[in-house]
Amino acid sequence: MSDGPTGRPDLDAAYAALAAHAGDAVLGAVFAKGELTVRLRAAALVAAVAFLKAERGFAALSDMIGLDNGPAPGEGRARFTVLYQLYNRDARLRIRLAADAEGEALPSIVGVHKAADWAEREIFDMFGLRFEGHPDLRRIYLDPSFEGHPLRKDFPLQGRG
Amino acid sequence: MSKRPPGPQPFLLTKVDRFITWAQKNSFWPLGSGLACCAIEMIATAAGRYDIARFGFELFRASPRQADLFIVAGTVTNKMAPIVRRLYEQMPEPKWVMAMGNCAVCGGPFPTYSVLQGVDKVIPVDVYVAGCPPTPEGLLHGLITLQEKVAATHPTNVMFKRHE
Amino acid sequence: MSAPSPFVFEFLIPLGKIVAVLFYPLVMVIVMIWLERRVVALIQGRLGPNRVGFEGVLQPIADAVKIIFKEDIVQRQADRFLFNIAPALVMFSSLLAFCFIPLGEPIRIGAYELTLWVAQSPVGLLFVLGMSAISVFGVIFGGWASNSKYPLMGALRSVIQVLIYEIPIGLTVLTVVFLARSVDLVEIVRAQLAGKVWYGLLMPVSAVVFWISGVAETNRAPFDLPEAESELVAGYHTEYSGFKFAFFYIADYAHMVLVSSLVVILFFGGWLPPFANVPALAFLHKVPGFLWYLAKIMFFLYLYVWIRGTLPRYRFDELIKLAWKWLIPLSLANFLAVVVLKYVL
Amino acid sequence: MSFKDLELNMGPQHPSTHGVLRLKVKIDNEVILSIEPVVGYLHRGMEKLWESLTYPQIMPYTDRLDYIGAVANNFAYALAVEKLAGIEVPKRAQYIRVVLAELMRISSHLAWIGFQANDIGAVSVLLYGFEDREDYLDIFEAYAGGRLTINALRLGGLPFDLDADLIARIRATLAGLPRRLREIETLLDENRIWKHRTQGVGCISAAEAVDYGLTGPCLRAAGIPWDIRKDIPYSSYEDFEFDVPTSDRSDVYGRYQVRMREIRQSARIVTQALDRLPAGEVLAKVPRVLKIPAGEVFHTTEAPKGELGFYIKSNGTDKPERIKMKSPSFINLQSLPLMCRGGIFSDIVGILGSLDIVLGEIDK
Repeated sequence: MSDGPTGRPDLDAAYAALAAHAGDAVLGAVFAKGELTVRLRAAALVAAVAFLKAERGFAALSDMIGLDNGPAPGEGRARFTVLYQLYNRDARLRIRLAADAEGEALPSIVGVHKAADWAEREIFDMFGLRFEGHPDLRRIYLDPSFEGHPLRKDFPLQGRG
Repeated sequence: MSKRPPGPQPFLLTKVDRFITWAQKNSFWPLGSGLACCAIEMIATAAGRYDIARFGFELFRASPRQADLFIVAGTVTNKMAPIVRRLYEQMPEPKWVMAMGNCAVCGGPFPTYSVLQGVDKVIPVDVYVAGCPPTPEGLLHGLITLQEKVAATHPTNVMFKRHE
Repeated sequence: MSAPSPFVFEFLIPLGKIVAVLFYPLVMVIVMIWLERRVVALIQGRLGPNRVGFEGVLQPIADAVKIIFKEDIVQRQADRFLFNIAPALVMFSSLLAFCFIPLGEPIRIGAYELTLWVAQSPVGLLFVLGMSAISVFGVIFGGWASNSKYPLMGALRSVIQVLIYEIPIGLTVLTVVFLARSVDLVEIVRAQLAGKVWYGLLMPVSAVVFWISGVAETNRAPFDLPEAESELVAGYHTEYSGFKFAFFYIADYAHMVLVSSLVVILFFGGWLPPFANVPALAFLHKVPGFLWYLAKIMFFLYLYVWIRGTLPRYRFDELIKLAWKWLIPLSLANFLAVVVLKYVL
Repeated sequence: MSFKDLELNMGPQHPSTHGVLRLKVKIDNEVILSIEPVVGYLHRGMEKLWESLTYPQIMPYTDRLDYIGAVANNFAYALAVEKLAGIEVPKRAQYIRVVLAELMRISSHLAWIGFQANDIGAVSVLLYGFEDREDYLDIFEAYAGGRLTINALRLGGLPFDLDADLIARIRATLAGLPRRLREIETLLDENRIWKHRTQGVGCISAAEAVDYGLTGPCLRAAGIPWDIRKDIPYSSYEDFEFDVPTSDRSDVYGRYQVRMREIRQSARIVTQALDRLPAGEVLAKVPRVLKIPAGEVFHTTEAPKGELGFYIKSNGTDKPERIKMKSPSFINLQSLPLMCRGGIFSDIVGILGSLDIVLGEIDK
């Protein structure tokens, strides 16, 4: 039994290494339903993802998930959060990183994971989050003439107009 | 099709009409265009079990210029609608359109910002086939209904401009 | 009974034959389209057209009538003159070649000898090959005049393909000409009777190379790259509609009938029955030569359909490799071997 | 006339783009210079729509994501919701779900082999594949009443039990499978043209495959034996014996081999599951109005196309706060430009076919 947040030695070791690497950029960790979520400062995101890929074997990006916490998310909370699902296939580990967007922008991780290319474009399209450093940030699903970002909570289901 | 001319149809033209519509209704060449789920059922209709070829409709043309029938098989999104419209315009007259599946009929289960609520908002539709997706039997039934519709037309009216 | 006037011999009969030559390929095309759709369907475990007329035989007629009454679109950016002339060029060059295709020995009616060909020329074979090569102009005119990318690519592919495969065709035809000592199609068949053996059995390599190249020349599967549907939409006739498209479509099939006829005449004894020189099988001569000829070309037409129902499509570079690395060296070696053997034996 | 830098637009209406995908292709004569997929022509706004629906209402919509493998979507969604709500699915239902999912995998792969062969020009195989697939659609029709989008699963289990008749029918269908597969393989395996068109075409290295996030048969064809059914088992997959077929070819032919072998492994799993089918209920007790306390979950499964997952965030009501679908085709399609580099124009259709994409789940 490990005394880390998850109680699983391998996952705890990964978390401990990440915490040591990122230092005070780690804002917290939650373990629920067998999944570890590590909340990071946006500024430290790219370094953390690269560290996990290079040192801890989290070589595969499974998915990127955009979240809208509502137009008025409350004190101390950013409106948009992006989750990163990472895999370590050899150890069969999954880890989820969470980063709040400051000023509707986040650093891009395309330089680390190629798979993030379209995923970031999708989040840009759906939420209007900009990814700094993305080589080609355009809408992916909707027409360039489309106005608004549909997955924002204040966007009506049937569109405007 | 045009309005019916006043008075009865001349005998000879009726015969010619019947001959032309016989050819037309037995030789729909569909445009090989699939949009979503319904396209899979459309292909299944062309396969051995249902064999759309029995009616002579198996020549799915890749080019709209050579097609007679546009089977709109699937959800038409707002992004796709201009292309559907252009495909329709590229087809030569006489041409027919079938809206296959609930999405093409009325938007189906997707009342959202990106889905066109029925393909008849951009192109005229001759036959609607409901279902999500319609079974191959449903598609064949739609085609046979369209055959009946074509058989009742008078192509010579258009040719000789016999309408007011 | 008085003898018919020269007017009949000099004018009416040739006119009749010309009409027949126009209709014979068209009838064959209709048969071929029906055959193809039914046979491919059977290969694929389906039934194929069987509703229009008895077993669907009227299906091609319905298609033809329908297509006559379709709108004819010439899009604005097209070169009108070339766009209009291309289908006619393709259609008539392949129909014209049929003038020189002999269907059988002349039939005697009284004093008059009715020949089963429109024209016999000492250079008939060259004319037929030339005509079939001219149709490629129609293809490139059509592709270019459409002023659209897919047709242009289809046309270019077609030209390259036809030009390359002309070489093995020429080389294999040479072996036949060499043995028959004639370029006249009628004489070539007669030479096979006199030589007691079909050239296809004597020179199987020639026959096979000619057939493969012939399939490639007609742009049929597995060499159907110019109209490869999954890549180029409909190839060089993408922009054609209505009757002009029908011309391309019919010419395609007429070309197949032509290539099959050539294979039969050059390599499989034309109208001759099998084993024409074996006395025990002399009764086979009772069947009219025309029917033998028809049966043979039907076999090759069936082969076309069979191949189409079975094989995937070649890629463009593989297609060119096949010609340069296999067919051309093979036909060259074959030609040299025929020459050497002829003089040694 | 120069063909340098000709820009071609394939789609969204094109015979071989598997729906409404658009490819912007730049070619130099027949050689591909660059290629850019454009998606979104089938974007139906499902994720937005789901936020206004209750959890059970969402289930039928998942059918319409990957419409060739509908049960796989139901499966992934049901598992994610059950994990979030803490619903225990009865063992019998877990087994039957495996049976249905594996039958769907077979039918999806059969449709795939048809499309792939059709793209390369072997039209007959398309019709063989679809003819064989009909047998599986019959099973689904007998089970749930639909052919394509069948809504076969419920949250907490299954709507119907498998009866003896249907089990016998499944066994009979599977008994005929090896012969059907051999028929297709006779046409393709040793076919010179097929080999020319598939071998050495659309290569991607194992490292690139991981970097681009490939999953499913495409990843396994690159030599990486990653199969979630085996590595992170769900729904009692750990009870069954099966191999994870891989190939070190990593080209179109390799993907073809992997999928053909997977069909056989799926048949093996189904047979085992039917042999050991436990007795019991098939539907757990689930409240009629399912309210899930606030929380989040990400659950992935091995769908026919690759790793299919659902992220669900609940907020204590009967409607989800956010659902994100991780669609395998979306990620796999990204690697198309990489696989096509230096290739020939005709290769595009073959490579695109080998990725086995479905626009329904790419565009959502």
